[in-house]
Amino acid sequence: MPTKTVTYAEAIREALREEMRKDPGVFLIGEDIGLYGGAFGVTQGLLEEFGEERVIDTPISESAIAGAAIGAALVGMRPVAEIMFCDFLTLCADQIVNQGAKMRFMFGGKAKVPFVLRTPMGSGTGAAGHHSGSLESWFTHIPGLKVVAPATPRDAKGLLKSAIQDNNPVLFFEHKLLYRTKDAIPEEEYYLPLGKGEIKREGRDITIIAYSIMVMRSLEAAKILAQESIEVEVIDLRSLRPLDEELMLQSVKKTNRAVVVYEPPQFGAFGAEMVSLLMEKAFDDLDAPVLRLGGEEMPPPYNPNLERRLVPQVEDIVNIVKQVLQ
Amino acid sequence: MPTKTVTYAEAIREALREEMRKDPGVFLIGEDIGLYGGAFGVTQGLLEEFGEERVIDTPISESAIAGAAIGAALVGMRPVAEIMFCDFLTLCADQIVNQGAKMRFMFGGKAKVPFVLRTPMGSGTGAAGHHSGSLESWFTHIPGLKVVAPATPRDAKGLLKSAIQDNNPVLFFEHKLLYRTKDAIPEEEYYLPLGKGEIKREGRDITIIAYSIMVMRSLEAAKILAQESIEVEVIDLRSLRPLDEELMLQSVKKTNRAVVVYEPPQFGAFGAEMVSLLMEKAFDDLDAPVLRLGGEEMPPPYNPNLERRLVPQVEDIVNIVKQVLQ
Amino acid sequence: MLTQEEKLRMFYSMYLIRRFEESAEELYMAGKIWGTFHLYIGEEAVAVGACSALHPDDYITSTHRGHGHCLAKGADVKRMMAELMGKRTGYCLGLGGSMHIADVEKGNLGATGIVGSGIPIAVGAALGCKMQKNGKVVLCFFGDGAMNTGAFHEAVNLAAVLKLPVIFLCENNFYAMSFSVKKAFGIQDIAERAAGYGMPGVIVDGMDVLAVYEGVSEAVRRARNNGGPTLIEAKTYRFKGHSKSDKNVYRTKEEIKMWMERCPIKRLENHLLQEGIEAKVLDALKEKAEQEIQEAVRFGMESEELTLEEARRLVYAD
Amino acid sequence: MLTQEEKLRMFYSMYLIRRFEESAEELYMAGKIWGTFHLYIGEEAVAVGACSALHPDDYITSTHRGHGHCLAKGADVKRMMAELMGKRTGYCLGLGGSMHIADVEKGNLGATGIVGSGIPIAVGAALGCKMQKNGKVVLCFFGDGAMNTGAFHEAVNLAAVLKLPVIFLCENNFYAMSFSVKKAFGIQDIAERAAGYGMPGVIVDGMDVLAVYEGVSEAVRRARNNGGPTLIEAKTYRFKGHSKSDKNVYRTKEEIKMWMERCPIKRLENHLLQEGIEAKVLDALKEKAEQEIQEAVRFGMESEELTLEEARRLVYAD
Ligand SMILES: Cc1ncc(C[n+]2csc(CCOP(=O)(O)OP(=O)(O)O)c2C)c(N)n1
Ligand SMILES: Cc1ncc(C[n+]2csc(CCOP(=O)(O)OP(=O)(O)O)c2C)c(N)n1
Ligand SMILES: [Mg+2]
Ligand SMILES: [Mg+2]
Repeated sequence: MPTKTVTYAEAIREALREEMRKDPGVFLIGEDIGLYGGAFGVTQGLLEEFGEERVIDTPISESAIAGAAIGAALVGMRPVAEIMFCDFLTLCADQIVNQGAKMRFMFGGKAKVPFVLRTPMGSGTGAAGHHSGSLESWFTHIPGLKVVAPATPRDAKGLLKSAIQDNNPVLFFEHKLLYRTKDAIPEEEYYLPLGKGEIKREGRDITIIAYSIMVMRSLEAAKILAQESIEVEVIDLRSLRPLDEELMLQSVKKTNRAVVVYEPPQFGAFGAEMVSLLMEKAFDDLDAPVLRLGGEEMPPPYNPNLERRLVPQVEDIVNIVKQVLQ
Repeated sequence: MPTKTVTYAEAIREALREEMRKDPGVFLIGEDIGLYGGAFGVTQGLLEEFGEERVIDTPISESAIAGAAIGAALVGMRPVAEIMFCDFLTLCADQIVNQGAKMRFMFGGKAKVPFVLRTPMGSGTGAAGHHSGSLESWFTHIPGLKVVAPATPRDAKGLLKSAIQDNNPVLFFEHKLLYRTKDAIPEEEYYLPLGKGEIKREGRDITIIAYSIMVMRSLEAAKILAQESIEVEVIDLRSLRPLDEELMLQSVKKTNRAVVVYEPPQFGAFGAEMVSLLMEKAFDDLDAPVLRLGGEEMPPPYNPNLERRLVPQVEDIVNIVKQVLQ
Repeated sequence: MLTQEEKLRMFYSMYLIRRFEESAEELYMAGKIWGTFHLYIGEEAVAVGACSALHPDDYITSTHRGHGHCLAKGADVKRMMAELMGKRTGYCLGLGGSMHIADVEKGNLGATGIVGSGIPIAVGAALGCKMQKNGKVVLCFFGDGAMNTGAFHEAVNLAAVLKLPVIFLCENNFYAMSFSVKKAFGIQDIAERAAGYGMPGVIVDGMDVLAVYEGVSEAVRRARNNGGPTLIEAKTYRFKGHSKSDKNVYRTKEEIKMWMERCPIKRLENHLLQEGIEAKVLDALKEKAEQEIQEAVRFGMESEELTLEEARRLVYAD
Repeated sequence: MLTQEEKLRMFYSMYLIRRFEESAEELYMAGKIWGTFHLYIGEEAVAVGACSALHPDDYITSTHRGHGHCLAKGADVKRMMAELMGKRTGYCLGLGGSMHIADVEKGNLGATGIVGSGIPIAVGAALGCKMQKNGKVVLCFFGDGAMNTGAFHEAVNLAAVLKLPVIFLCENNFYAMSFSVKKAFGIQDIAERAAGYGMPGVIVDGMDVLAVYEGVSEAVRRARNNGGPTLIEAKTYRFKGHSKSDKNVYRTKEEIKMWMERCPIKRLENHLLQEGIEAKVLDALKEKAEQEIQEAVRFGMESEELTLEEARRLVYAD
């Protein structure tokens, strides 16, 4: 299969472009996504191709952006909204959670709300307390939503295309530090299913369960550990809701040990769900407690040395794996 | 110690009244809390005693209510805001999470934001999708916040008084179905510390970890199970953040088995944190996997029979306990 | 100009709403309906006047006080009653209840329990209509209380700058729960806010169905002709408490009495009698409404409930 | 009437802000400051005019474009520079950075990275002041973009109905990032929105520090005398891109040039020269500002960083 090399940002842009070409119901709405091309340049060039009617710049009104996407979806469109930083989901949470996620059910299954909300997550850019968060855990807890957080350009493209074609609200978390990472993706059009994780590296000694940028760091850690003959299996969840339970369980059946790695503050985060599932469904397979490695219990600090220590780094992953293997 | 019998709602009102009498900086702000006395009657009579200046009715502006509380706290007041239903926290999440919770840290410790946000939680009133949620899990995940969810009038009063005197933002979740429950509380003024759970019933066979109304249902279940000679220990967390880890660990060391019971949808909820903590710190004490019993993965339905099945009931707790003991 | 037939339809619709609400209240007292609800009694002219100005396939969004909107947009009384009774034959299969009735196929994009939250949704629907070039407009109902939510502000401004085909219809019944408009606003007339968004602001007498019809019709014309949104303030009053738990301590008996004397149904009735309609024609309509309600109650009572298994399958679409 | 001494203080403050921003930009290029920031260059007259109308113990709330507000309210240049460098001697101990500088003791209740989110906080501070009867007012800075957030609407209305001592100062620099005021609003002048809340709306020339001072002074008087809030629109312009990553494709060179010719510092300088101040007096002030900046850079460079342990202890207050 012929491939080409693109960045994560380009992969996302391709997904948007392809789906917009295919279906006139797909449109983009958000702040500075037109001429400016989005705060991270993801939508660059789309205004030129699709015009102001389908690449809609809005005032700074997150709640109206999300609500407008939901309303348009209700009448048959397939909006893709952009919220410039996932920290701002706190401003449109009502529309997402109380409207978008619940409508179908509350209306007795008579409505369909197919919209995608794309949003950048994560720290590492020195933007401090209000622009460096990871709020995916909140939305994994909401029945009616789907939540996706890809780690590679290939996954980003294939999953976004599926998200756009999905008939439910999908929150699509893009990690800022991944935008410029590169990957070979198929030349041909392709889709990847929501709800399926992927083994990004096989190993027999321990399973690392991760998503988004932590997959990449876990792969780095696995390389280092391999030098000490520790063979790590790295699972990329890709979708957080629905979750690919089967993949995790199979892996842990083999490795008998697991670590869950994630970026947001460790306490009360979605990572605990994976531990709980393994507790419930793989207790007898476990040779050691499943540990979590999450972020520090603090808001994102500005100072770059502290910011680095806020979230798991490769060496932290190496250490926790060794700790579990002891 | 002389006691008196009060309802949960009265206990909360007493806490408010006592703290308002003590400190002129304490005031109330929210919708319909004055003449109307609050949607659940909790603030009845306080307008008469403290006047419109300290019992402030506002327009339907949740974000302004939370923000105003934070701003007033910043300049030295001790506001107690009421958000009429916890489902509406989605409307002021930015103020709570990005402002209230982060300010002190972002400002290098130079600010203090002592405010309390009281809000009713839970299903069981037939109010359906938008008025029956339990969103505490979201806020347990936010460094900088404290989260409290009392189960009894005694705890409600003592914890609310401490919350008002605390120098941090505290979210205080009150369960609607508890408002009319009664309890003997001390005649004398008293405070209960935030961050401390309580063993509400001792037992040696299994530990149930719960908070808010699920404590009461767990106690009911424990009575039923006692008839079959199953001795259940019921831990009431009371504070969800900070969490009384020690109490859980000690209990499980004794019982070697545990169940976590909570109302919100099971997936991705705060209950998973307790499982993860036990996994990490009590793995070798466990004779069986710690199971969770949470709510259904759906928005709150209107139909009362379905609504009842939405969240754990006494019989469900009995069943899961037996399941773990098998 | 409205024909007499149209006016009679309006009369029927208003009367039906009134009787629906009264009988819902009775059923609540009898324990056949539970939870809480918000009666539309006294405000019937707003929903009926407004929906009469729409095409059947135009959209509306509704509120927590939504029974009237729903019926005025042509809902089936049986399915509404069944919904309030939590039955599977209800509009939402018994999952939504009073505050969440929707009939998306018929253009009712649904009620909402979160004050103000339907406004962005109406704006999105209008955006969809504009993109689909289907000539439809969206009529967005909300209360005076909703005017002070952030959602109102963001959504109304977005509609104004995108020139969307939406009509914002504020049902100003002078109270948001117990909080009076006098305390909630620094202005006399809510419609004044329109100027800040660069859109027309119009005040109509919400107790006069014909005035509401006229006012909304003009806004609908503007919207359909690409003239963008309008904010309409319909001054009206709810004769009953805010919800089932309201003790009504914040309004005087005199005020309530004064407004009840302006009953919109009585008013239209008088107007029709003056136009020469015979009383027995109106009586026959009343009788018909009565029958429809009775039948709906029976239908609701006899209907079954959804199972948990079925409910679970409704969370996600395929 | 302002004394010449006061005007010279204003000149110094504006010049200091300009030089602070220029040197911050240089340090950014040199990798001594990172992340992103939003330069205030071009808008100095607004912060300085406004803060000059306040008492030292009045409060302000600031924005993502906050360096100017901070300095105008009397911040220590050294501690600001150290903050941008992420050092423990900075205002926020290096934890906040450019977008979160606060100086609560001196009355700066802090900048915020979430557009519009400082407005409810300013209102709450004003409520606190009113309850404490301390005679203080709160000056709330925000941009044109913030005017379309729900937070603005809810907070401004609350302030209006509670008659709080707060001044809403909109720095209308005609763009929110790339989005122009023309597209974001259906009205000509942003100040028109004030009418919808029943409060005075005032337009001032944001390139003229004396005009800003006058306009804000009047609003401050009103606020202090229990006359409630005012919305002031200061028309101004940012000479630089929105943030460090802006490619400036949405503004024309001509437009930028036109505004740069209206430089507020040059303007005050000319005014002072015309009033008979000798050029060397101004030169001496410039020299002094220069020194202050140099010293601040040195201070920042030499300062240490906070440890993780220390940072952890700052999440909660005792
Ligand atoms: C966001 C939000 N805040 C508060 C409430 C509680 N509540 C329900 S209806 C209502 C009053 C609404 O007033 P208005 O918009 O004027 O409509 P009305 O009830 O008068 O028809 C309130 C405060 C709510 N449902 N949603
Ligand atoms: C709620 C929110 N939405 C979007 C952003 C991204 N953003 C940062 S500044 C800005 C523009 C703000 O415009 P304005 O309020 O006019 O202030 P200016 O930058 O022009 O001074 C935007 C969109 C943000 N920080 N917060
Ligand atoms: Mg009302
Ligand atoms: Mg601007």
